[in-house]
Amino acid sequence: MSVVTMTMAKALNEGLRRALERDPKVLLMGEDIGKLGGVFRITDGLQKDFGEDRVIDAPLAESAIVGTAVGLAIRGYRTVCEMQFDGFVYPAFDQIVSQVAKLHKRSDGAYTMGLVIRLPFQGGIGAIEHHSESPEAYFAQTAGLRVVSCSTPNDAYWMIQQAIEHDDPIIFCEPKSRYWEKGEVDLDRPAHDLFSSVLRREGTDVTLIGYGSSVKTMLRAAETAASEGVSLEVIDASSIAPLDLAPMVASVEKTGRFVTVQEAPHTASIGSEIVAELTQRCFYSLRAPGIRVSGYHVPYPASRIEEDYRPSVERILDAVDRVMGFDT
Amino acid sequence: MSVVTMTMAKALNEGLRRALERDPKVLLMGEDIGKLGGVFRITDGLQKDFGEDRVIDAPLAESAIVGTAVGLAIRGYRTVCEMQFDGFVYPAFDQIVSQVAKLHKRSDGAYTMGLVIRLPFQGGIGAIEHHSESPEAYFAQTAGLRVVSCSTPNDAYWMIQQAIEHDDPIIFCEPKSRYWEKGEVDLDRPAHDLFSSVLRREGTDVTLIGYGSSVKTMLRAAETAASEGVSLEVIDASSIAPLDLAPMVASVEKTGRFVTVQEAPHTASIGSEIVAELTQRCFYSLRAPGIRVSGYHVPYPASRIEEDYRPSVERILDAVDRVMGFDT
Amino acid sequence: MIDEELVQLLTPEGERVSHPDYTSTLNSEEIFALYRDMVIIRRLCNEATSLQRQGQLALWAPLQGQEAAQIGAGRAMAPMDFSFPTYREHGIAWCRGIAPEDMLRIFRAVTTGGWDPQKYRHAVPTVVLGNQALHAVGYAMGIQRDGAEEAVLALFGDGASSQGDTLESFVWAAAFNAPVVFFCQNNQWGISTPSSLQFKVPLYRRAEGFGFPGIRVDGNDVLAVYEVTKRALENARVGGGPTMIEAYTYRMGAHTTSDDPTRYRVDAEVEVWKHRDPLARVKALLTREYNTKSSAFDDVVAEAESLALKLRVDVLAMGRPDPITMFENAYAAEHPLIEEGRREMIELGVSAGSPA
Amino acid sequence: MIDEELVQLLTPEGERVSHPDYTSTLNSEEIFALYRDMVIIRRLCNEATSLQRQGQLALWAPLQGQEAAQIGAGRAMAPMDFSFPTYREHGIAWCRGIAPEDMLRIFRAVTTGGWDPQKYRHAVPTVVLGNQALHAVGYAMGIQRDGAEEAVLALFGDGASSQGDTLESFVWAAAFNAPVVFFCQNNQWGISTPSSLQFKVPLYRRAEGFGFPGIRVDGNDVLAVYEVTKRALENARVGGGPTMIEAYTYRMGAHTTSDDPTRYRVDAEVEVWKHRDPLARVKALLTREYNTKSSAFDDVVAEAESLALKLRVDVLAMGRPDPITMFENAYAAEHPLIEEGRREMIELGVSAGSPA
Ligand SMILES: Cc1ncc(C[n+]2csc(CCOP(=O)(O)OP(=O)(O)O)c2C)c(N)n1
Ligand SMILES: Cc1ncc(C[n+]2csc(CCOP(=O)(O)OP(=O)(O)O)c2C)c(N)n1
Ligand SMILES: [Mg+2]
Ligand SMILES: [Mg+2]
Repeated sequence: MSVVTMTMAKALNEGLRRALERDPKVLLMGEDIGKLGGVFRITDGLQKDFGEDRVIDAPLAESAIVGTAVGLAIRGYRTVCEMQFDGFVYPAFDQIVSQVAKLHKRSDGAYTMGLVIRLPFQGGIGAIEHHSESPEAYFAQTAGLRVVSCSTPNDAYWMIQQAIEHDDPIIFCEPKSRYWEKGEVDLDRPAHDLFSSVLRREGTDVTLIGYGSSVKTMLRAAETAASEGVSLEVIDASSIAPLDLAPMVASVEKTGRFVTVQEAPHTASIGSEIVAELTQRCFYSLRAPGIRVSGYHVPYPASRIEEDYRPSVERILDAVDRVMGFDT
Repeated sequence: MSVVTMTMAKALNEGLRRALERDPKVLLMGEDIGKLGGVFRITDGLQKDFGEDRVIDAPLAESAIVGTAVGLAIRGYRTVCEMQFDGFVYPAFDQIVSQVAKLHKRSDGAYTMGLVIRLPFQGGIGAIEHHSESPEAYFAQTAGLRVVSCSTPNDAYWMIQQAIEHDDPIIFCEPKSRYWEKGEVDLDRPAHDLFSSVLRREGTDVTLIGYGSSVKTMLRAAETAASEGVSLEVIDASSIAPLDLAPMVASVEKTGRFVTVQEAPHTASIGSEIVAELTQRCFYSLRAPGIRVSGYHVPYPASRIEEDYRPSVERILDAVDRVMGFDT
Repeated sequence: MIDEELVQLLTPEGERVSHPDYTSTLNSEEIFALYRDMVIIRRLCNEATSLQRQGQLALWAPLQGQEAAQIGAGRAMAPMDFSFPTYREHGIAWCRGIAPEDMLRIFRAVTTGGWDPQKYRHAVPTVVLGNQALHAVGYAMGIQRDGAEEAVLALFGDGASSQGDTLESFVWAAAFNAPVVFFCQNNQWGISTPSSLQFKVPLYRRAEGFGFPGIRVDGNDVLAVYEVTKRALENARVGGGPTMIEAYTYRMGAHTTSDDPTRYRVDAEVEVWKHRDPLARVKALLTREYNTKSSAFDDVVAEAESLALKLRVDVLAMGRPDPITMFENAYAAEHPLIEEGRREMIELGVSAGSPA
Repeated sequence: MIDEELVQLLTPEGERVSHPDYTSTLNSEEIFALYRDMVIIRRLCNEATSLQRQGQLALWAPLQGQEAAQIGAGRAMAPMDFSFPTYREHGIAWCRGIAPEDMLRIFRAVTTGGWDPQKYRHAVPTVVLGNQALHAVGYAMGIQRDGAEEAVLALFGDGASSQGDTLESFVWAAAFNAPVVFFCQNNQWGISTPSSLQFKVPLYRRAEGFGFPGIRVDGNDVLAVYEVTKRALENARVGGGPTMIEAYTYRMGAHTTSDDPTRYRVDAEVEVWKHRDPLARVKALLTREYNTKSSAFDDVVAEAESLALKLRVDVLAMGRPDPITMFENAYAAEHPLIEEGRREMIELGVSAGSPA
């Protein structure tokens, strides 16, 4: 077993490299991804090694990046589109929702829309506006799409490769605040299927469910809680759509209580979906309603105060207290 | 009290006329809304009476329709943008999410984004693809926006006027399958505030909650149920975002059971949100989990089979059976 | 003559005219074949309109008036070229070999597809204005990467020319020198919107500002459309980059069967264009220059008639699909919500179960 | 001379050149005033860069090299005109009277706004490329409806010229003959993307294909930029419709303080542009033609220095806002989720409560 330690950014870079090596039909396309290697350096060195025809520096137009990737898919290519930041995916929304999501159906299966849209998402990096958004639920809602998010370097390395190999279009959400955190990567085999929930920590009192940047926050909350004698189970909903509900159900049947965590505001969000599904599936096990810890219902704030917008350990523990106090 | 009977289409037309008469800063803009009067004739005759400067036939570009309406708002105008069909709002998504929703905040309150985006939504008219979509949750999720939907001619007449007068941007969803249904319109005063849930039928066994086209379907389901001795309460969530939860909570505390109904697929939808909120607020009153009746998680199907996609009386009653059988 | 810069090889009266850059390369059989295509597609289109009037189609988007533009362009394509249509390109579809009944499936609302786009090298229709122009450029970028000598025809209307996607596709085609020919049928109207609102100078001139040639062709002159499109496609295939062709034509009928054009345009305009009919001029040429017999024309009419009859029969035979088919091809791989939906539908008993 | 079609009134060496269509109308005081603006904004920009390096700003987008483009355009505006900037238009903001510290608030990440856009008639910055071009056209349509003699300046970069919104804004400006001047600073780069990828022919030519004039001006020549912009705005104000101005210039520094331009461009290119410095040529002109004393130049440097010092003091004084302010102005009217969030935050005790 060959295990190496690297950052999530590097793991994504290596994963992309493997995919480019393995399949000549794999292309990367995006703004500044070639010579510059992307503003987060995720594609660093790849244009140099695979050429300008496979690692394509795009003119500045997101609808065109996705729209031409659709044409390339019809021609048999698998394009990994990089959106420079979450807030810049919206110009491509029409192509994603009306074409990427629907063309497999609309062509009665003749087209394979095996493309990946990489989305550095969520906040926490002290950026200016439009650079810290959480648009995952827009895509999760959309029939025809799949949405996943990595939370560790190992997952990043494997999930990006699995996503590229998959035949359905995938919105690949990368928690940009975790790009520079290191972790072990097993270069031999993936830890799990692409569309999985992953148990990150076992516990008995309350189940925490979240994804992306929130996974680390949940784990820190669990540490703190443990020191106070409260045992939290942590589930990484790394498959945001479809949700892999079975591990969540198993956990909630055990704990009887759960809290969802996300940076997006709560309205019609992934948290809402998890609450709706788990309430239905675990009704008799539930000792308290599921509570959502999320960003507030305001435009993402100036980054000097973003940590009071993003779910914090404190807010998660407050919610844990609430669900634990519910039936007492 | 002057009450007249008219279709929802006519009620919207009359409501728009009142708004144009009342405030010279009100403009209408959209594709084919002038000479043609709109493909649904909602703006019929308005250009003739108010001139081409106030009822603006737009070139064919939705992003430009919304983007210029933003500029007009900065100049002090209140523009009602017509999207020709739900499926054509996505080219404007970027302007709506990044600008319309955020500019009041981003200007520290200096800009008033008092614009209305009219969206003929939902299916049921036998149309081809992209003409029957339910994108309301995309907008409901988005902080900075409000989303409402009318379900009767009276509401249509009043809500469009209230929406135009309101200072926040509003996505105004019109159930196109109900455009041609008649109802009484009270020309003297509105029945309720713009951001209200409306009790449409009283009942005691199960609460049905939906909006737009689903209101009529729910009422028909309630009729059928009544004939079978089951009493359904029907709530029109005509304020989709923000939800007016108090009447729903009151109802569910009474019935102990609820079903949500919508044409959109259930993932991260308005139904999910209602379930999450009501579960939290009515946990001890609930005798069964809330169940969502919705469109399936597929691209809107060919219209010859759309009635098997849209929530039907049968599917609603099936869900009612399920929530009623839950604790027995 | 509508415009000095318009490429025209055949006048409305059927007289040949010379053009400095283009001459017709077609012989009498080939011209007759184009004529036949136009007669047939017009007849089929009329049949579709009447099927719609009789409640057999949900909608129809007639091509009347645009036969020369579509047949000229469609026949200029090589077999390995690929086209990206809107919802009105029945003439192109015909040239690609797609069966008439397949063109009508989407309008009968029994499917969201209709034909196998990969087999016929003709994409499924795009209703969202402008989206397909980017697909065309992307496909063309794939051709470049494959080192193939193929070209792409991107179809759109005068109205769609205002959409961001169409305009971005020009930027991209230029940036990558993509083997794509933009073929805009300027039929003067986008539903009720006159093309004069979409562009203040002739549309074909827009191409130049993006760095590739634009050319305006008499869209009602099948000989001119054929030559202009053929040369542009050939040029694209050998690395010459994109061209934009504006086929200047007219939508003789309603936008769709749901539309009422009397609300926004005057009869006189339609009358003017009647005199520019794309079929009449070719018939005049064939008669005068090649002495084509009237029986040959009669044969084409008869053929069109029988195709129309077959179309009617085929359409009437298209039954309501099993609702369970809505779950097919929503995703390529397994998906829990698809399974859940399918199960629910089967339990509700509205379907006999998945045929698969 | 970079391009024959470039309007230039002052060479990099500070020699006046004549142009068939434009002559400088400015006297020595006015030229000196423009020079002063450029010196000050460059100095302020440098101060901002060093504040960022010292961790006092989250980010900074320097304008070095583009002083003439921005000051020339900004000073060409009439008080009642309105401008729609991107994130780099500090020179325009300066001309509109906005306090330097207000320009930096967004970069210190203490607000998403910064100044009162209605008071200064200068919109809040737009980061999403191209969005503001449509706002500008819409605002101009409002001017038309008000019957006012005002014009709008829509600012964007070479990179943003590829976005659908920018291109749609051209369609709309032409369709409605809107009183808007599109002012594109072609600084040759969009982060690492060379402008040669965004357009294959000079950008200003794109305007013509949309039906209005395009003009390329030496963006490092403040006299030329001033005259060209002034005339275009005047023309717009009296109903002459839109103009697109391409100010040909160069981004001397990094895209932002987060960027490392050595990864994608060569020093030699930067060297070439150093010789085209927008300030040096005006200083040369003032010295040679008007005998401006060196003490006058020294005074400007001193003034800029003290403004920079004040800026530093002001920025350092900007504390972290009370988190509760995130709930202000999210909506104009009451909203239950705002109330809920505010309450939760107060209960969590992270805020002293709403100041309002
Ligand atoms: C993005 C989008 N907006 C609006 C529509 C509604 N619509 C359908 S066809 C049409 C007019 C298109 O005109 P044009 O491009 O000239 O094509 P034509 O119908 O004349 O062939 C409109 C506005 C649409 N299909 N897509
Ligand atoms: C829609 C969108 N996509 C991507 C970005 C990221 N981005 C910020 S600036 C920039 C380059 C813009 O170049 P240009 O328009 O030439 O302006 P300049 O920075 O040179 O002033 C990019 C790609 C963005 N802000 N908006
Ligand atoms: Mg047209
Ligand atoms: Mg630039």
